[in-house]
Amino acid sequence: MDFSFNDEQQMLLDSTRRFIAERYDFEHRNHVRATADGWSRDVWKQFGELGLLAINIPEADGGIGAGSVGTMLVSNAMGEGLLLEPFLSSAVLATHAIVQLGSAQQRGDWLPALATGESIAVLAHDEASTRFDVMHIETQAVRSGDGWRITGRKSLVYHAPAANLLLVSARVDKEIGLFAVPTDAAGVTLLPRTTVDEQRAADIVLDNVAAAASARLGEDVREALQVVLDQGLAALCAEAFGAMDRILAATIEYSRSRVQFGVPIGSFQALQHRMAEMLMHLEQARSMSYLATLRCTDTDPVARRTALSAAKVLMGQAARYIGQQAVQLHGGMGMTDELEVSHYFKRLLAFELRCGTTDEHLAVYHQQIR
Amino acid sequence: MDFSFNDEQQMLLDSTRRFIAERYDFEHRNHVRATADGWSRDVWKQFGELGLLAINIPEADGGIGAGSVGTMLVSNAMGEGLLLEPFLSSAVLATHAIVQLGSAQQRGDWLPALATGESIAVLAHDEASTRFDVMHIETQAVRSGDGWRITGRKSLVYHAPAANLLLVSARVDKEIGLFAVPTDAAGVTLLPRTTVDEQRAADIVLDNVAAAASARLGEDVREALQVVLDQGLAALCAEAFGAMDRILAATIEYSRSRVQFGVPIGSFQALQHRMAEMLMHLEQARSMSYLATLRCTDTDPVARRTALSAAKVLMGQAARYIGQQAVQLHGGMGMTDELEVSHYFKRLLAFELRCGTTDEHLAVYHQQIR
Amino acid sequence: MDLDFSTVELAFRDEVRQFLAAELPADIRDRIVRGDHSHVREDTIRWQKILHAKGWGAPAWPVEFGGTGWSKTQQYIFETECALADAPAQLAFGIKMVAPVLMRYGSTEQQNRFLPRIRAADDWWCQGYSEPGSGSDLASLKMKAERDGDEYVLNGQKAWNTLGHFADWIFCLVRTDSSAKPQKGISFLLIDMKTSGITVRPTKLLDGSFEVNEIWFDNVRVPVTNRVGDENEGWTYAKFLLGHERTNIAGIGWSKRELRRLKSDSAKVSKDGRSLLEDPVFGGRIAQVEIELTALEITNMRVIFDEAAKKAPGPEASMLKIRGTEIMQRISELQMELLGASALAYAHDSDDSRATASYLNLRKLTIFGGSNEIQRNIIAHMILKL
Amino acid sequence: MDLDFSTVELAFRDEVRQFLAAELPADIRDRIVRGDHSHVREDTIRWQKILHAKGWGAPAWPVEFGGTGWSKTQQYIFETECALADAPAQLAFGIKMVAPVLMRYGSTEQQNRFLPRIRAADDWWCQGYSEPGSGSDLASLKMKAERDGDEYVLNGQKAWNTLGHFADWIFCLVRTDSSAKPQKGISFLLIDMKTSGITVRPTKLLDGSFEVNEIWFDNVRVPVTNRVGDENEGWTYAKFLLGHERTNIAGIGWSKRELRRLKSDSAKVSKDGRSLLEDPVFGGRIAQVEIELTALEITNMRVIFDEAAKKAPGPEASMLKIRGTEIMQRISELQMELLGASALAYAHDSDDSRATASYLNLRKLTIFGGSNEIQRNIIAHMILKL
Repeated sequence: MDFSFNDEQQMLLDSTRRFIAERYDFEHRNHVRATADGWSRDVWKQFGELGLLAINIPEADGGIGAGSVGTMLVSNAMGEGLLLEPFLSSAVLATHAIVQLGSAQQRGDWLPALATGESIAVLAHDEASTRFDVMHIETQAVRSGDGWRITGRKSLVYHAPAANLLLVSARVDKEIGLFAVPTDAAGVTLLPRTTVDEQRAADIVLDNVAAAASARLGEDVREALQVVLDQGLAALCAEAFGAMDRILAATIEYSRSRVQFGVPIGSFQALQHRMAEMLMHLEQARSMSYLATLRCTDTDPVARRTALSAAKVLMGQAARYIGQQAVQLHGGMGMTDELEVSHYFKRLLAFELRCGTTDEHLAVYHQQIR
Repeated sequence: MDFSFNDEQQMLLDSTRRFIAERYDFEHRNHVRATADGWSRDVWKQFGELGLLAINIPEADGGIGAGSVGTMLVSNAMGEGLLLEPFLSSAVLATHAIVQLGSAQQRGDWLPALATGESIAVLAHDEASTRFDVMHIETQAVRSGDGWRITGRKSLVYHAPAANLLLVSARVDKEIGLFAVPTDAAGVTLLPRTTVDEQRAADIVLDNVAAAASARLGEDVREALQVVLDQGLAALCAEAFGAMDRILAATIEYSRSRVQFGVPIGSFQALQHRMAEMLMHLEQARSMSYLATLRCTDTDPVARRTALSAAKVLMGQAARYIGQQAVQLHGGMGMTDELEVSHYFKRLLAFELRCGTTDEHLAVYHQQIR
Repeated sequence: MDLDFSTVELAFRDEVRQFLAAELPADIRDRIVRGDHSHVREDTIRWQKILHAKGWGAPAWPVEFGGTGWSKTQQYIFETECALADAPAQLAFGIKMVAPVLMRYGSTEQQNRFLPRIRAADDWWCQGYSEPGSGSDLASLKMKAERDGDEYVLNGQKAWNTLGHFADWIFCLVRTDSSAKPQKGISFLLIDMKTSGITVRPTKLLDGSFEVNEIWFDNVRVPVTNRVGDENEGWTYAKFLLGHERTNIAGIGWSKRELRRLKSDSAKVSKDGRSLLEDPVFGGRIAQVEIELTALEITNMRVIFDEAAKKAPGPEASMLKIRGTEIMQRISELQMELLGASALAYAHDSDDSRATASYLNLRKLTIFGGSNEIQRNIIAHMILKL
Repeated sequence: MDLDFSTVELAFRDEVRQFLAAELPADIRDRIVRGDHSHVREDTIRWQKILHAKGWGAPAWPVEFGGTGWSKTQQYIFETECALADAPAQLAFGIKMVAPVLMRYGSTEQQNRFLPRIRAADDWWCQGYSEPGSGSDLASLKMKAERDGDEYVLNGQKAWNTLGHFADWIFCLVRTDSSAKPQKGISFLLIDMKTSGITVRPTKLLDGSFEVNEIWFDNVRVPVTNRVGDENEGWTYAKFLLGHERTNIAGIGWSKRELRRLKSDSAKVSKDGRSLLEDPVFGGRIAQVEIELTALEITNMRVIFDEAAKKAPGPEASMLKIRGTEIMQRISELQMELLGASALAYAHDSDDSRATASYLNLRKLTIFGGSNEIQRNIIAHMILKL
């Protein structure tokens, strides 16, 4: 039992935080989200230089291999800063998929460019049909000569507009296959969307898209893909924890400075008890973020799935309570676009809905324990 | 739309309250519950003299016919005083059953003695099997000569030890029949129980109990029995409302007089908001008690069932919140047998569990609206 | 005791329904259904003029001022039916807020000048109460009005002004005596929004909408004749108004309409071979909120019944505000949860985002109009006497 | 970072499990399982003597006082395993409360006299802190101790004294100086319960049980040598003790055991062709509380880890107390709800009533030991600095 971080981990956290503090304050973020892309290529490049995009690439593949704890800490910082770049999408989800499913050739082809940030990949898995069964996809890949033809529709893939490479899951008979498809391949249409947490995404229509035999990663990826999704979920939890931590701090700070009836509103007992409750949600959420991080690579699928689902349920509920109360305690100011609080609130709302909602994960958890 | 009571109704409430204030204070109640019977025959006799036991007997049958509003108001007062007598069991449930299902002969035979209090009847319906389906009983009545033989087991019939007459529901082929059985009939065994709200009850074992043909009330009573149970539920809701009203008043009073840190604890905002929340539960509960009262005789079964189940759900939740918070706000004193608060708390707990729990009624309600 | 509407009231309800079916323009209704706020000003005015033509422009006003003479119950039926029919809400600031103050405390001249134009939707009114430093603690407001001959000269700032960017007139609380206790020294002024020195800056809200404004007053000159009642007695009028703001505070009509929508939408989403409406967990939550709404509807009618007897709104309205807004927020949560991950895609002016936009926007319900914390204080102090 | 116990810790856990399997008397275990409190005194003493014989009588004490030298984690494992095995709880008043005070502030003579007898269960200790007028506001306590030569003369009343009707000794906070500020002027005394002038009156609780007492002191004479530390400095020792009372405050072991029972019991109740454990609504609630317990277990381990680093319990323990007691109460609610109407029949000493008795009795958890409201104040003031 050890809740400390080693020196490398602490350094990763500190350096990411320092970068964000220096280069990505709230004003800069407002600027970034107003750009056409909605994220910063410049920041992305610097992430590459700092090595942040290589933390999920094993040292053997030329990466840093910081493990799930390293990813947690970097994600914490990203959540604290409400960053808009495709870190989770490309440097966690897609990178894990390639590392774990790719052949030596594929890893060699794609990982170096992902590590520098030259290349951005996203995992295109979710569909309308995956809501209550995350592996129930309808996109199909059929053999065509040596290769494949893929047809289907993927829902709201975060950062797809930024990506040059899509990792598309598709049914191959009764198996699930994963295929690398360039975003500009013929038959690929991106329908851009903005998300409620101000990130860029797209629905992706695949109309008889050709993929070479070499574009397929692994064989039946059902089990492995679930591991990748769980690793992504752990990182998402860590990101959400960073946002929760900051929105509570902002609320406490606001309650100390906002004066009504001649006293700071933080002196009212009803609000004090509310903030105490928020803190308890936060600390329980921190515990579950740790659990998600340390179990997302567990080889026992039941231990892994129950841990991840438990984390998503508890943290989703914490996100809702903390987010709603933060807005409430900020009063009218909490309703405005002007303060950070509403942006944290929306990030936490997106967290609730992403990668399986609270309800969906509670059902998964219940299924495992009964 | 009219939320006022007419003069007769107001008088019924006032006189019942006056009687209880004068004859049934908390000290007297403690005395009564310590007696062997656990309720007072003396008080019961006076109820008869006051006419309270005749309010559910139509004028045509020699009663008062005060209707469901009258029953609500008397039940309110009974709940306020935490009375231990079989008013709900005999003067509401059993009386309604006889009035609505009995022949002229049966009504003439039984109602006069119920009205004076000489006779006490209880409805023996619930069984272990009725939990998730209130009409799923397993007690059977089989023909035997001109009459019947009844075998089965009834669960926790409130006030059965006080009754001289049992109204027993039993399956007759695919119908449900209702049979009047004297408590001292051969084959009837009462297993006495005390309830969590300090009332007396019994499990009833019926072992081949003989009942004459004339002992059967009505034919297939499935529909009519549901109406009777709903009328009983409305009265139970009214009783619970009386208890909620008093436990909140006691809590507010306590918070005004209990001094800690040099001030009354009622001056602490966190506790003030808690009591405001209790009041809202109380007022919502009052509305639902009205709804239950005014719909329990509705001829549209769906309107009746949804109203009654909705009332039980909301009032059960109100009972839990108000009861738990009342104990909490009384601190250690709330845990003792000495103050009234714990006895109200237990009455409200029993309310949650009686006549279908909150969960069971929410499922019934959901079934109706979906 | 009777929970049901009388035959007369039922006939009235039918009349309102028929009127709505015949007169509510389809394009307006359609925008309400889709949650499209792009034509709020035009739609509100058009609908108010239709109501006015029918003689229903100001339901709660006394007949002598052009009101309907309806009972409180009829007013409740009218508002609920309008909401259920997806009609736009009438603009409260004129009809429900400044008008009762004018009728009670205004001069005959003020009444003649302003009331007919409010009823006919000729003037759009807004409210200037809150300031950046005075939200829950309204009496601490600082905006100054200094007497200069027949005029007041106003300097200061108002905040959380709803829909003032459309307004012709604003009623303001201003400080005319800084030496007195906070509640003393406040006056109630009527101000033409075209007066020079007024700057309106819309505040962008978290859902991307623009509903509220900051308003700056820089040496704005207002005739003393535009003061309602006595100088320094504005707090009395403000409290009177806050009491009247409470009509329909529980939002029963809105909640019934949106709950109906939630049920019909959830019946279309399938999970494990049955709909989410039938699902024990999700459907159970719908059942729960429907039960709470049923209770609140009766509680609301009880308050109406009591008010009709006592002739004045009491602190019970705080309960309606708290429970009503909780239920509205709960319904909006369930509408969003119904969508699952689909709620993630967001554009505040898109039909698809209606549920998410509503969830975001309705966070305001427990903050504005006297936060729910303030309402709980009111209950504790005024009802529980703590 | 590592969430798992080390190999050494796992081996220790196995050792504890083996010990419990071999040494916990079946009849004692059986009474715990059935919720039978009729032999609390004998069972607690018998079990303590077994632990003492093994050398585990006082796990948290330093080795020089006869403790085990276990790490905080080992202590946690020990307590959790004991609870999971349905062992009786060790009596906290001696081992966890007065003993740390004696070790820190007591004289060598006091240590030698009392500590071995505590460990060996030769003395049953109880606590005299609260008074009828001093619950949450402990510092307002009034019980007087007046110096008379080598003795104090005590007059006053203590309340909410847990299990004092079994006690040989009581440690009391008494007022030795009424002129000082409330926190000053309090002294910490050790009192033989056989001293003349002490009257113990058990308080009947709402579940029918007798756990707590009122104790009257009528000219009770206590040697000055039974005072711990300095006169008028008792508040310092009391605060130190309150900090130490927090071990196992979250009740993880109890909750895990009772949740296990809830799951196995609910798997046996059938509804609509499946068990209540499988039921989406009821089973979903079990899942929910299990998730919260999982989180609290980790939070508890984090606090233990931090304490081991800082060497002192902090205000974080307030969080463990609040969430821990909420979870315990929630589990007891679900156990009662599982029974449905069967929970109505009640006799506080009957096996059938275990769930209902537990529900009733556990209302105390959020009241005693520093109410959850007081804990929230502590969090607001000490952690959030509000």
